[in-house]
Amino acid sequence: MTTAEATSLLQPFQDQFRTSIVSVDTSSDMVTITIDKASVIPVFKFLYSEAGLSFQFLTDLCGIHFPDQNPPVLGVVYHLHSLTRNIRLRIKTFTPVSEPTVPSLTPVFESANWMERETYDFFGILFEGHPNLIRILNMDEMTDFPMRKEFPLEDTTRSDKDDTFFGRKQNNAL
Amino acid sequence: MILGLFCFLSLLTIMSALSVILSRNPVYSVLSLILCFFSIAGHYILLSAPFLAVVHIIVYAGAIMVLFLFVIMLMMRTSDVGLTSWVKRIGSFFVVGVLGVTIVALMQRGTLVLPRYLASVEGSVSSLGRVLFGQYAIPFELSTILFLSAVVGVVMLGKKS
Amino acid sequence: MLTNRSKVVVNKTLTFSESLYFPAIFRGLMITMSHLFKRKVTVRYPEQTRVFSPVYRGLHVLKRDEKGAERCTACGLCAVACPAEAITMVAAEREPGQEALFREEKYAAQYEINMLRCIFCGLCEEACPKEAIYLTPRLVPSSFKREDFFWKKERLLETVENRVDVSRRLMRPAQKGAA
Amino acid sequence: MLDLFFIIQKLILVSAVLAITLVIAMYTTYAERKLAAFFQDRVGPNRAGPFGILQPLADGLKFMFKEAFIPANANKFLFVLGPSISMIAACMACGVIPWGSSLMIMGHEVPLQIADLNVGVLYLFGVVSLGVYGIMIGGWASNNKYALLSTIRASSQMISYEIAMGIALIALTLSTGTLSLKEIVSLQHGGHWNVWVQPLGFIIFIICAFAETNRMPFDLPECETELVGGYHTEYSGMQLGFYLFAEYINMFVSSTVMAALYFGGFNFPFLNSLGLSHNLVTLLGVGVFFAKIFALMFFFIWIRWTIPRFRYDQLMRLGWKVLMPLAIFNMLVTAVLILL
Amino acid sequence: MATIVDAPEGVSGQGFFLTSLEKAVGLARKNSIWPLPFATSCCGIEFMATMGSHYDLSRFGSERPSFSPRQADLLMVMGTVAKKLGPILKQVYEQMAEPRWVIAVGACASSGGIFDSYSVMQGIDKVIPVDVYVPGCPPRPEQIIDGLMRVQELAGSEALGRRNSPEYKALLAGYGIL
Amino acid sequence: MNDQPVEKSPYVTLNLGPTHPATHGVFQNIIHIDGETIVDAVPTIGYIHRAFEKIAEHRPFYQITPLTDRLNYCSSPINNIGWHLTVEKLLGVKTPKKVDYMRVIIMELARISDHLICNSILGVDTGAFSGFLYMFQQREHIYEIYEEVCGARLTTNIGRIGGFERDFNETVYLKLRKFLKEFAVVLTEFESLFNRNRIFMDRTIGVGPISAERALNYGFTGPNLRAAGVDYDVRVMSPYCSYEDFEFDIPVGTQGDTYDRFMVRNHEMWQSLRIIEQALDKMPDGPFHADVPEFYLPPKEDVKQYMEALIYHFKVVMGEIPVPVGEVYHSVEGGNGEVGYYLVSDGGRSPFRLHFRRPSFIYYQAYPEMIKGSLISDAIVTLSSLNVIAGELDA
Repeated sequence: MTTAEATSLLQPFQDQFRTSIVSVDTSSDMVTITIDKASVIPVFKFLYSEAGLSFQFLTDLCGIHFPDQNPPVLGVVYHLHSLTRNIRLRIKTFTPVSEPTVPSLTPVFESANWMERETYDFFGILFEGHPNLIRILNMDEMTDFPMRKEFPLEDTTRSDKDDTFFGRKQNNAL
Repeated sequence: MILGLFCFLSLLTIMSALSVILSRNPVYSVLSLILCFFSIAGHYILLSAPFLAVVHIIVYAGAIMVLFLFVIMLMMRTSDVGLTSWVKRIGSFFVVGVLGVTIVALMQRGTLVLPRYLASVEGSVSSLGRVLFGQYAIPFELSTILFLSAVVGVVMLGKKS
Repeated sequence: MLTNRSKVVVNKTLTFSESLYFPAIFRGLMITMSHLFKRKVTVRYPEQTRVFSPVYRGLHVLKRDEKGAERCTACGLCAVACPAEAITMVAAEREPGQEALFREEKYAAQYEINMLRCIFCGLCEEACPKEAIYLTPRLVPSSFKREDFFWKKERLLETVENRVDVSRRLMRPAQKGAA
Repeated sequence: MLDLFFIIQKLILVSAVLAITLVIAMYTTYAERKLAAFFQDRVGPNRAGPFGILQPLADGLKFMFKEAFIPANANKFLFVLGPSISMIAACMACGVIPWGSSLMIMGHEVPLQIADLNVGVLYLFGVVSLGVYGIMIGGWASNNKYALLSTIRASSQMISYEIAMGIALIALTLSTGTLSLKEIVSLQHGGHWNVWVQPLGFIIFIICAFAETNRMPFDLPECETELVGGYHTEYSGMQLGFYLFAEYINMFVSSTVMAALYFGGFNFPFLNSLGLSHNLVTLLGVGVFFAKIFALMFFFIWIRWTIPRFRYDQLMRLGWKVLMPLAIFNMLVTAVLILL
Repeated sequence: MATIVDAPEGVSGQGFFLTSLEKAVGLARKNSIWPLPFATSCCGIEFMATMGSHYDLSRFGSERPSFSPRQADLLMVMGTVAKKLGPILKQVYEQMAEPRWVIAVGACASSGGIFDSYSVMQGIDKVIPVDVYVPGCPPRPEQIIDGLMRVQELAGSEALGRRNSPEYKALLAGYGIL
Repeated sequence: MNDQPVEKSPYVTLNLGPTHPATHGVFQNIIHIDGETIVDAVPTIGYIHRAFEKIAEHRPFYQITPLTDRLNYCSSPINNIGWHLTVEKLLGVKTPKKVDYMRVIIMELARISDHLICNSILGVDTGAFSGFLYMFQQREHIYEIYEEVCGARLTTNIGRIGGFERDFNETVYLKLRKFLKEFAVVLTEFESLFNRNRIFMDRTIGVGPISAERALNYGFTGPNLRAAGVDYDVRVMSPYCSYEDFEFDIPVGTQGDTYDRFMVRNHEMWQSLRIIEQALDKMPDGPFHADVPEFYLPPKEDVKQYMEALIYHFKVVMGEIPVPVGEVYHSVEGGNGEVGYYLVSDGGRSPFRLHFRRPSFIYYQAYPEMIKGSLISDAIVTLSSLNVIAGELDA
């Protein structure tokens, strides 16, 4: 299904949620719609249950961090797939780092549970309404959110590496 | 030699029986009871009733006590060892004492039934069979009814939960 | 059904003979029995060794050229390309009179691969513009101490007498002109 | 009165039987590993001695010098008692097995059987039923949940399968009319094996034997993928060795019992028409007996490396709902046939 | 916690027992190393290949994996050990009965390998003493066998009293293991 | 069975893992059991969390291939190639047919090796060990083919952005043909050990079932979803790598239980064999890589001779060639389900953000629901039939 067809199919959705949609981008590999974070739940419920769309498959959910924007923002990127129509759709929503809350998608998709926990673990995005928002991959004692850009990648305790060489940035602090 | 064995077995029986009620750990009690059964089985052998001895072991040590042990092991953990209360221990002494006196009294009244039959015939399996299915056929069958009702009762209890 | 290609492959009802357990057990027993008499596939390492593919990515070698001079020019591409950051090197300028030792004007005064870090991905081999470093179908031996795994240049370099054949590792044939 | 010759003869026999049992159990481990390897296109242990024949010795010696760890919160006495009971119960069964008919030594007839109990079959049955205590006590004393689960499984499995086994044995004794093992064996001379008389009984018996020895497909008490090590999860060193050893002794004993009860024991066809001396025939009989035992043990191993294991509830269902009715049916049919 | 098996009296004393006992025990231990596969990731699959018919670890008497730490002689750490897993690894090691050996199989277990990240332990020798390192990511089965043979060397030549020696206790104490 | 110990909590807590033999890899499940029946399970994961996504943000594109190897290490080549396809999508590279076919062969081999591990381990967990070793011998043959193509057995790092690092040589084709022939025999044998064995069927039928709706809601893909009866397959729904050229069926199950998963995987192996055979027969001539000098290293001979090649060589290795700014999501049908790569590029040498959609991570959260009310044995069988790979789970 081409992007153009997908766009036309998504037209009723766009009409209905005109106020919540921040932007629509059709230039990338799939239709990308940025929505207001307040309307996450209604949007997904609509996409899920609207007969012509039935985006009932949450392919992926992940966070993203833009530290260089003003103000720095955290985003959540959802990938949806309508199996009956075979269209994929990317939905994004952003929230400032200072106030990292996004509504949880767990009422719509069971699969969002762990993916949101992972996103919380990595980025510190608080999903409101999530039944069990605790760290999943990292240690519970951890206080930082490691996937934020300012967090250093490397283990500081290693002793067998010397990275003052060609092309490698020292300490790889981006 | 037979006398020596008898004394040894009797001592063992009494010691293990005492240990059943005296040990603080129920698992030890069960194990002592098993030992007790073994020594009693030894007595049977001394009375030239090997069939009874073996059946005694199979039924009591092999089956019933396994269930006892099974239940006790499930009921308690290795670390906590119960029956610390002195009241319980004194109580059990009392009960056992009364039982013991009763048994002794009974022994004085009538002699034990079994050896009389067993001593008279060789090949204890067939003789026992004859006794059970001949002279004592009705009590034997009645006891099977008892067992049957027990089985039914267990099934009923099991179904309920 | 999303496609027209689906095919249900499960049949869960047992036939009477299957429900008796025995046919399947018997068939299984026959299969295992047939294996009892099969030739054993075991390679009795270390007495026997398995044939490695010529392109196997094992222990590295630093190549010398035909005259016996080291090929490495310490450009550092291998170190950059290494995802495990296991390669360390110190470059030095070639002194006059060392032409027989080093092929290029720069050479690696120190060259070290941390074999415990190395993941044998072969990216260094690919990255080397001078065909100086190759992975070979040899294995890095295990050892008792961590220190044994910092392979210095002396250990990595092939000797003139004992060349390591890498002729069959060719990646891709030369094209006329790049791009 | 007991004479000296009798005592010496029994002592020698007892020690020989024990030694042979232990050696066979030891080498069963080796056979199992080697056969498993062969079933799986591998070569198996081959580094300890030529063809790896010293492998069991290596294992044994290693066990002896391995730390025998007693967990801090375990019941120490029972923890040590468990494996010993397992081992003793496994060895005790050898006492009534008729290994051969008899040897004539210096004019005395020496039966190759430690004790000819006239209730030998029942004795065996009783001893086998004791084996579960070792597992129960050890598993419980470890104070480990996996071990406890395994104990539960072991005891319920043992009890359930003993019943079917017992009934199968009753059918057998109905047809033979005796409980003495020696008589049962000698009744089967000339190829009149009980397995032809009691085929269904034999099948029930062998399935129960698998269950009683905790062998695949009934190795639930110690199945690795579910309960780690089962009852011996917490054991190490020689105590573990005892447990593992007891399992193989059990396997040997069950094979022996089956060979004696159903496959004619030391009997082989035409044994009297060969015109050999009595002693030679006896020795040949012993050889034949062991051949039968080994064949059955091979079957144990063969099955183990072929089929999957049951689940706990399925095992129970099989025991109670399939084998027990079958066994009762078999017993009734036998009884009716005898009456006719 | 660990009460080390009492060596027969005289072994620790000079030359009372013949050293042939030590030799025999060494040989026995060497040929009966039961591994505890602590397989966390990729190297675990190569370990399966090592167990498989083509390589057949059983030739060394090591085909019986003991998943219970008590019964194992050799802890084979195969794959990445994250910092979250570190304490568990240490606990497993503590539960093992003496004598025990440890192989770090593969780059991750030995040094963290490619995963030089905040979450990965940079080599398990930070928490437990390692006897043999096997390089490779993952190592070929040949290399794993090679590592096992190194352990066999160690096991075959180890004195009976070593595990009671003050040096060994100091080594363990260095890792905070009682 | 009514055998609850008298404790404060009505149920026994059992810690299944992280070193439990059946949790291949490291998962921890704290399960509450009533007798042997599981009342509740709480999985803990992250024991081998390796921060793939963070590392990927610090590595140039070509160095991420070795990272993807270690995601689902049972079928590394699919991950490698999926990553290459993602980058190619970002760059807008069109690969020649031959590359596609070669990739298809490698990926289907990887699928076989993945399913093979899963199914034979399921055999081990039900107690039949021999089948595992019979199958593993075939895996060795797959390794041999990999080794011939890329030089490694498990973590293959196979292929490059734009194609392959080297062409298939004669040995590869020979070994492939041999494999096709031999594997069919072994697979038949394996099937006759398990498929209709009542013990095995009893152990797996109705064990760990999940309905199609629940599976979809949980985001299941791949064999586990197909076992529930939904014929969703990325290879068919959104074809990549010329998968539309091949004839194959999508095996589906009915109830989504362990037996269904086992059978679906078994049949997928047959389908993979079919695809490999077709790809071998139809293998076109041509170059084994796309013409992308910016990302595909020039031949060494050229680097020696031509300045331009040398410059490209340096630029490729240093990762200094600008890439388009943008974001792509690409998914491939991995051994275990839909493996997705969400790549956000800011034009730099490394991805700005790279997220892996890891099927194991998604399956595993349904695990407690699937085992609730079943026995411990069932839980173990279910876990191995879900084929949750620790490396992929924890990323």
